Amino acid sequence: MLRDALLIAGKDLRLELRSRVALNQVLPFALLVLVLFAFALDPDRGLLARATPGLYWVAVLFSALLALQRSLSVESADGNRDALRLSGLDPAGIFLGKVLAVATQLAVLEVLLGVGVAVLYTTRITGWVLLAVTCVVATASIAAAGTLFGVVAAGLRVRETLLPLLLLPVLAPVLIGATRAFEAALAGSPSEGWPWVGLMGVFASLYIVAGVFGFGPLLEES
Amino acid sequence: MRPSVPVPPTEAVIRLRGVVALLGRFPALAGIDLEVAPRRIVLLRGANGAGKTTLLRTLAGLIAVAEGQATVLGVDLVADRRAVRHRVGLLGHATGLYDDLTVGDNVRFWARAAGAEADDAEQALVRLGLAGRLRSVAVSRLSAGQRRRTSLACLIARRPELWLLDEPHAGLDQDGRDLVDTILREATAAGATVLLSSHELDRSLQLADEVVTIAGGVVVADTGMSAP
Amino acid sequence: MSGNWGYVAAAWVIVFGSLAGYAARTIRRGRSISTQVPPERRRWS
Amino acid sequence: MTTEAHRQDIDSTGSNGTRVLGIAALIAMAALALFGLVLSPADANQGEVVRILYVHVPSATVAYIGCFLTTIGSAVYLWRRSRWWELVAYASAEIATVFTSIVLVTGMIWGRPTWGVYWVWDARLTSTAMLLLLLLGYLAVRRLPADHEVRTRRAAIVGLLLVPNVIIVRQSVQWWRTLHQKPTLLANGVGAKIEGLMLFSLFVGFIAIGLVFAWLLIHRFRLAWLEDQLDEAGLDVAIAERRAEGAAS
Repeated sequence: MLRDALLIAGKDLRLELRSRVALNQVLPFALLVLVLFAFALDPDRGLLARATPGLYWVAVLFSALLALQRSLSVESADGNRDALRLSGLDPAGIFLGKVLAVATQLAVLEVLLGVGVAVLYTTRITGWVLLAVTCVVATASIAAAGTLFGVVAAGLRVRETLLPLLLLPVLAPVLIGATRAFEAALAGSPSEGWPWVGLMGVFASLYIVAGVFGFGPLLEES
Repeated sequence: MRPSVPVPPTEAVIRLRGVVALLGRFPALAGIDLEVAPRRIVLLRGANGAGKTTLLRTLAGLIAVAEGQATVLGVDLVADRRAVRHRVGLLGHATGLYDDLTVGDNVRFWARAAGAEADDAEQALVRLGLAGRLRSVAVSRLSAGQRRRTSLACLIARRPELWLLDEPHAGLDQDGRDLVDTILREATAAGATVLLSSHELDRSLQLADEVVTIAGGVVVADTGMSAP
Repeated sequence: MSGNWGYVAAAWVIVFGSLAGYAARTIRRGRSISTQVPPERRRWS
Repeated sequence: MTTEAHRQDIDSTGSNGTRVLGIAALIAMAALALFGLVLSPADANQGEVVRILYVHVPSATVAYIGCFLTTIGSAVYLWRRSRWWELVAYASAEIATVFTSIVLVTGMIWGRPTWGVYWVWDARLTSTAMLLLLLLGYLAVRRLPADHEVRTRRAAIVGLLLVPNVIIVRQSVQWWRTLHQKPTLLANGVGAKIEGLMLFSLFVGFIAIGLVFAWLLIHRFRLAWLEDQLDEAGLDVAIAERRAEGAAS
C-alpha cells in the first residue's frame, strides 16, 4: 500500500513538474484572491488586518479546489481510470498517493501565500509552532476530504459544480478551526489554538480512514 | 519475453456461459458462450456495436457479469473480477497515458504499477522503437501511431497472461503492424493467449488460429473450439 | 406579546402545507410509476 | 394530507398498513393542532410564539433520525451490497431534507419575535444550516444523470460521512460561538421550564410528527423501490431485443 502510494504521489508530482499547472495558474490565482480582498476590505481601516487569518484560509480553500480539479482530471482523461483499475495497484494506496501529492502542492502554495500575506497585509508573524502544525493538519484535512469527494464528482459532466457543493460545507470546520488557530497564534495566545488543531486532527483521520476504505468501491463502479 | 504460464495447458483460459453484461441499462452482451484454449490467437469479428469492445472489457474484469458464468485464467469473474485484472493486458481505444508525462515516464510508471521491474520497461521501450529521442517527448506531442506504440510498450512490460486487444493495428504503419503480429506470436509461444478484434481482415486471418463472430451481443459463429 | 399570532400561524401553515404538499407529491409519483411496473413486481398491492 | 391513501387502489404505493398509519397520523396532527393552538396556554416569557415549538422541536428530532438512517443505510449498502438499505438511505435523506428545511424556517419565524432578528450566528442554527447543505449534496449525487451503480455507490460514500460530518460541524460551530460570546440566546428558549399542558402538547407533537415521518418514509421508500423495479423490468425486454438482433444477422 505504501509503495503504491509513493508511486502515485511521485507520478503526480512529476506530472506537476512537467506541466507546471499549479505553479503557473493556481498560485497566481491565490495571490489574485489576496489582492481582491484588499480591494474589498479597506486596508486603512484595520479591517484587513483583523480578517487576515480568515482571508488566508479562504484563499487556500479556493486554490485547493482548483488543485483538486487538476489532480482528478488527469485520472479521468482517456481511459486512465481503467488503466488504474487494471494496474493491480491497491485502491487505498492510490488514494493516499493522490492525497500526498495534493498536500505537497498545497503546502508549497501555503508557504508562498504566507509570504504574500506578510508582505501585502503587513502581518507580524508570531507563534511559529502553532502556525506550522495548523498548516499540516489543515492541509491533510483539505487534501483527504478533497480527494475523496473529488472522486465522487469525477468523470461526470457536472463535476466542476458538484465538487464545491459537496466539499465546501464539509470543510467548514477546517476553515473555522484553521482560522481560529491562526488568530490565536498571531494574537500571541497559542493555548487557545491547540483545541482547534485537535479537532482538525480528528477530521483528517476520519477522512483518511474513509478514503482508505471507500476508494475501492468508488473506483469499482461501471 | 519470459514465459508466463500458470494455467494448465488443457484447461480453457476463457470459459463463458450465457454471459450478460450491461452498459448502463443496455445489455451489450446478451448471453455469450465462449471457450478459448490456452496459447491460441482468437480473432473477434462483428459489426460496430456487436459487443466486441464490451466483451474484451468484461474479460478484463472491468465490467460486471450481470448474468451467467464466467471464468478467466481460473478466476471466477462473478465472485471476484478484480483478481484477474493484473494478469491481463487490455489495449483499448483510449490509450491510458498521461499527456503531460514523457513516453519513458509513462512506460516506467505503468510497468512499476503492474509490479514489473525497470528492466522490463526498458526492454519494452527498445522493442517498440521508443528508446531513442522519443523517450523524452511528452505524450501530448506524439502522433496517433506513436501513442499506440507507447500503449503497446506499457502492455508488453506487464507481461500479461491474456492479451485483449481492441483494434491493435489501427493507426500503425506497415512496420508497426508487422511488429504487433510478431509480438503476439512470441507471446503465445511463451504461453499467453490472445483475443483481438481488427479491421485488418487479411492480416488477422493469417495471424489467428480461430475466428469468433459475434452479433447482437451473442456468438453467432465459432471456427473451432478444439485445442490445437 | 399577544400580537404574535401571525408568526404562529405562518409557522404552522408552512409546516402543515409543506408536509401535505410533499405527501401528495409522493403519492402522485407512486401512482404514475406503479402503472408502468408489471403487477408481479409490486410487492404490497 | 393522507386522505388519498384510503382509496382501494392497487396502482399506488399504499397498502392496508400505510392506510391505518396515515389515518393515525391525520388524527394525531388534528390533535396536535387542538392542543398546540387551542388548549395549551401561552408561555409566561415567550407568549404565543411558544406554540411554534410544538412543531419545530419534533421536526428537528425526526430530521436527525432521518440523517442517522441515511448513514446506517449507506453503511449497510457498502458493506453488504443491500439494495434495500440503499433505498432506505435515499428515502430518509429526502425526508430529512424536508424536515430540516421546516426546522430552519420555523426556527427563523420563532426567532424574529423572540430575538428580534430572523437569524443569529448561533451554534444550533448554523450547524442546522450546514446540515441542510450536506443533505442537498447527498441528494445531488444520488440524482446524478449517470448509471444507477455510479449514483448509488457515490451517494453511499457521501451518506456514510453524513453523521460524522454533522458531529464535527456541530462541535466546531459550538466552540466557535462560545469563544466569542456566551450562548445566552436559548436560555429562555427551548430548554426552559415547560409544564402541564404545554409539555403534553409537545408530547403530542412528537407522536404526530413521528407518525407523519414514518408514513412518508414508507411511501417514499416504496416509490424508490418501484423506480428500481422499473429499471429491472426494462432489462428483460432489452436482453430479448438484443438477442433477436444477433439472430437476425
